[in-house]
Amino acid sequence: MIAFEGVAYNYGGGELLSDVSLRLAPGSFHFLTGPSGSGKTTLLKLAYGELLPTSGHVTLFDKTVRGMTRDDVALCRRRIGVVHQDCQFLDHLPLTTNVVLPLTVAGRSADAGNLTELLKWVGLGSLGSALPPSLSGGERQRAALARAIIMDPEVIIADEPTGNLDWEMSLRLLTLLVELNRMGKTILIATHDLNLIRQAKAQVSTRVLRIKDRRLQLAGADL
Amino acid sequence: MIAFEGVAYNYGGGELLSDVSLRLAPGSFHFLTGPSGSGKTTLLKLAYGELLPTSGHVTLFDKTVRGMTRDDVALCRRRIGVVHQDCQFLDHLPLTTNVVLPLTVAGRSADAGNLTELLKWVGLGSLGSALPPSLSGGERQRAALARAIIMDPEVIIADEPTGNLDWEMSLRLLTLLVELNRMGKTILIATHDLNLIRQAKAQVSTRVLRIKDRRLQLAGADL
Amino acid sequence: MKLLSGLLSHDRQADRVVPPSGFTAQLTVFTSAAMAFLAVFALALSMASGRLADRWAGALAGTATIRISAPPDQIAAQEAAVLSLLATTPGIRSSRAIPPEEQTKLLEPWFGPGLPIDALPLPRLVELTEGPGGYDGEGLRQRLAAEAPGAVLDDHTRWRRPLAVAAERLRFLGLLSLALIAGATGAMITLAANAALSANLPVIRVLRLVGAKDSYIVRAFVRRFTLRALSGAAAGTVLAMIGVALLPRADEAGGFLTGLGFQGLGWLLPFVLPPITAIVAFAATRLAALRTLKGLTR
Amino acid sequence: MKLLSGLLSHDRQADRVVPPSGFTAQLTVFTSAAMAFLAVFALALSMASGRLADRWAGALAGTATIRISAPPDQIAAQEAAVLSLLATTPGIRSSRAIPPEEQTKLLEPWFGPGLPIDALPLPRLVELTEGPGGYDGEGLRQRLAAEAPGAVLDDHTRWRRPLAVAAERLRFLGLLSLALIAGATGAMITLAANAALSANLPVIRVLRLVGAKDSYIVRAFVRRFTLRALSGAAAGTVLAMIGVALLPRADEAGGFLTGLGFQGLGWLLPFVLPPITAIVAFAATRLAALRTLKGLTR
Ligand SMILES: Nc1ncnc2c1ncn2[C@@H]1O[C@H](COP(=O)(O)OP(=O)(O)OP(=O)(O)O)[C@@H](O)[C@H]1O
Ligand SMILES: Nc1ncnc2c1ncn2[C@@H]1O[C@H](COP(=O)(O)OP(=O)(O)OP(=O)(O)O)[C@@H](O)[C@H]1O
Ligand SMILES: [Mg+2]
Ligand SMILES: [Mg+2]
Repeated sequence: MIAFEGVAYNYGGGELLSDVSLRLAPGSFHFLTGPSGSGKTTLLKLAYGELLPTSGHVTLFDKTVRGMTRDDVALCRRRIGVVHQDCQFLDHLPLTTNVVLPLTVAGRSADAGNLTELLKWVGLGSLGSALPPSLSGGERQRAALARAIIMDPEVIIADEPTGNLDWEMSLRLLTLLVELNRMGKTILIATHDLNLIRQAKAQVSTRVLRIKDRRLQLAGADL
Repeated sequence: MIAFEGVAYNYGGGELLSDVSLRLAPGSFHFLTGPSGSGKTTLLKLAYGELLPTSGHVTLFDKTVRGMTRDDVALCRRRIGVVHQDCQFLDHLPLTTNVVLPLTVAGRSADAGNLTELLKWVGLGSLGSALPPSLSGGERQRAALARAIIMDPEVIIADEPTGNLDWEMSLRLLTLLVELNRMGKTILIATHDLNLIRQAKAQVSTRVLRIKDRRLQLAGADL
Repeated sequence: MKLLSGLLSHDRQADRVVPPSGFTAQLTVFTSAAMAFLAVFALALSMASGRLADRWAGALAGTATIRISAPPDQIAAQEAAVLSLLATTPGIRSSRAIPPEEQTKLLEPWFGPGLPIDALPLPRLVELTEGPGGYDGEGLRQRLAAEAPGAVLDDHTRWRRPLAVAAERLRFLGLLSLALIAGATGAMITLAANAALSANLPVIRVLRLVGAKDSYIVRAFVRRFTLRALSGAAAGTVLAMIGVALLPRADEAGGFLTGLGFQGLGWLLPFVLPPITAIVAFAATRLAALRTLKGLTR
Repeated sequence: MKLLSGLLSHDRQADRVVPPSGFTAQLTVFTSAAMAFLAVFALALSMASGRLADRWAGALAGTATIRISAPPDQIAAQEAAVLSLLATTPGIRSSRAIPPEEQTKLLEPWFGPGLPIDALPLPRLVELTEGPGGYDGEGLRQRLAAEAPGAVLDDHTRWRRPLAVAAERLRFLGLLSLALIAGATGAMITLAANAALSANLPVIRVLRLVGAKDSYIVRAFVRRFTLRALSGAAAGTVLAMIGVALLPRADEAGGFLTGLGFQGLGWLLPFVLPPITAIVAFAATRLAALRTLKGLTR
């Protein structure tokens, strides 16, 4: 689905990522860790086409990102659900409208039952008509996850989706992600929460990637 | 320093906090926990005068918040260092200028050595001239903490300061906070990271407050 | 065309993704209204001065007077000679003797209504109108001298020309203001659109993140701004036209000024302002939005 | 006063906390410039028309002509009678007989320069100037009829009044435009300031969070906007004055129009526009900032 081949990236200064190669096979479940500032968010942005690699190739659904037009990228995004680290919403529209936004911009309409169930699962059942600025930090993260999965994407990419959540709620979201993975979705999650990774490992087969010294490594036994 | 007396709060809907009483004695170290959406951020906002209690009294430095003018509140803020959950900066000014902003608006100038040391401690030594939008999520949190303590406040209030940080960096910040507490600062931290709380308990005497069913409880043995 | 139809087709969903209001919105509406208001006045001014200049210039252009001073017994003969001479001069369309009553009226301001014109040895006046090619003034003077020694050709533009020049200058000023107002409006709408776009960068980022195409985003902004500019300009135009209609009429000013309002079909002219403003807003917003999107990460 | 001195004192730190530029900034500068530009032209128009109206009105107000038509042998006696009568009429400041050369000049447009004025039994004209209290027109007419039967009083305002009315109306239009421009400028600056403030709400929140007083925040915004409005208006004023100075001179239009430019000290008048704009911007931004801050959480 998503493949990196010898990817390097820098924001204009020194190199941040070097020689990153990675294949997200359909139905795989990956975690991405690494110290703060090591480039996790950057790698995710490369993976959904927001950034172009400085060198090397990123391939989304068998097309190289460098050759895509802006509209191609938009169409790809409809197949990838993304949870940003700083969850942004349209602050003037209520939560439900925000959650179904990916459907709206694709010209599709939402299944009301589906939406209610999803909101209930992430614990936002009673907040459907709240405006995003009045949500708490954790509520925003859950809403962002709901928005990322509402249109049934093939890939789900989430950047620290549990940074502001208590352990119970984190587990609940993990369960949801595991469930989606079992349904065949490809999942990539950046997190620093090692407990969460351990918990996931107990439920599905996951691979843990770690950014260290600008390289991507496979982390294993040390977790 | 900060006292709540029978405080209740609601955002216009149902009551969110009821009958909260609390005294932060000088030099005390408190953690605040509770599920996502339980009102931790709201309680902190009451504690630094951003919100006015619906009923009951909040007292900052022996003055009741309800009687304060906007300028009084501004002066209080200079004695309270605050880390917001969504760390906001002046995006057009470099990191160092942002970090010394509390000094700037108070008409004081920064001690350069102090600043360098502080930035180095929070791991931002090399990013002093970076603009805030180019910082990673964890770097923003660390910068916000640096900004909160630069002017040597009597109270430090932080809302999920380690939500986007790896464990190692979290410990580093905790060490800093413990050090400040030993120097006599009053500290109040909202977090859902139980490991962090346990670690802190090992180093200083802390009290853990928990919001449950709209009330504030003292959590103890169950951690 | 496709763009315009896209603009007009009712797409409420796309509309709603842009925050509905805010000060840049009000600014756009107000700017369009104020500028349309000023434009209507400038238009009225330049049209009135245009009419005035036309009238004076038309009254002057291609007319001239021949003044015949002669002893009373010769004057009728000389007048006849002049008239027949003019009839055979190439480049002169028509000529006529100004009847005494008309002459009296012209002199009234100077001598009062009771001027005993018959008792005065006043010169006779013959008015001629130039034809399309014009006539040879010097040749005419020479022939007049030969055939009617008391006749003097006076192309008398001197007398009313200052007024025509002044009116012409007023029209120029009016058109200059119109051009300035148009330019300023365009620039202000562009800036307001850019301000709105940069205020809404987070909105644009969210939309891109969830898979919106650029055209979807552009359409939402363009629609908003075009409609705002259109409604603002329409309001300003209507208000200004009411204002113009309420201005004191110029009738008592006699023929000098034709009144600052519009005349006949001229009243329809200001109605082109709202569509023009809307088109300017459409183009400005579209360009600004496309440029903003290009500048963003993908 | 304290506010203004605070504004002018150099506080670079407070300045820097507000993002330096952006489209609302450009919009403010441009709006001030464009509106100042238009205002200068409107000012020039209304001053020129004002001068014109004054001149015509002044030439008419309080003057009148007495026309004496009489047989040649009586005319001198009647003229003398009229003059002495006028000298004793209360409310008349001065009177004089219009000498023949002057009369010839007045008639020139109608009869050409070669008018044999001596040969004509033209009426004699006596011009009188009213005193402060005015005179009794009906009484004067009766006394004239008694003492100089050939004399007719003509207050002849009729003749030039239309021009004065027209000029008056132009001046009114100019002043109306000025008022409109001033109002529109004020509103646009207010809206631009509000737009800038709402675009900068995060900045304001950060500043409040770190303990900035409202006055500090207000000062930063007000300073920015006042300086922007001032510089924009100054640029627009200077450009417009160059434009006015470059307009074709009106000399060839003779006395009719005095030219659309300014005269003498009038050239200084437009320089009040930038300070006025700055004051408007100062007040508008201050109000908007204080209102915005009140609306925020503390
Ligand atoms: N737009 C940018 N311009 C310049 N530098 C940037 C930009 N964005 C990020 N960086 C830098 O690149 C490095 C990696 O950033 P990134 O956001 O990928 O880190 P991260 O691994 O997600 O960290 P965290 O766990 O704190 O979120 C950081 O040091 C950051 O300062
Ligand atoms: N401005 C507001 N208007 C209305 N409701 C609000 C507002 N701010 C917060 N709320 C609601 O109040 C509740 C508590 O919010 P708060 O931010 O205090 O939670 P929290 O304990 O900090 O949660 P988290 O751990 O997710 O940050 C939430 O359900 C939220 O939706
Ligand atoms: Mg990150
Ligand atoms: Mg919170």
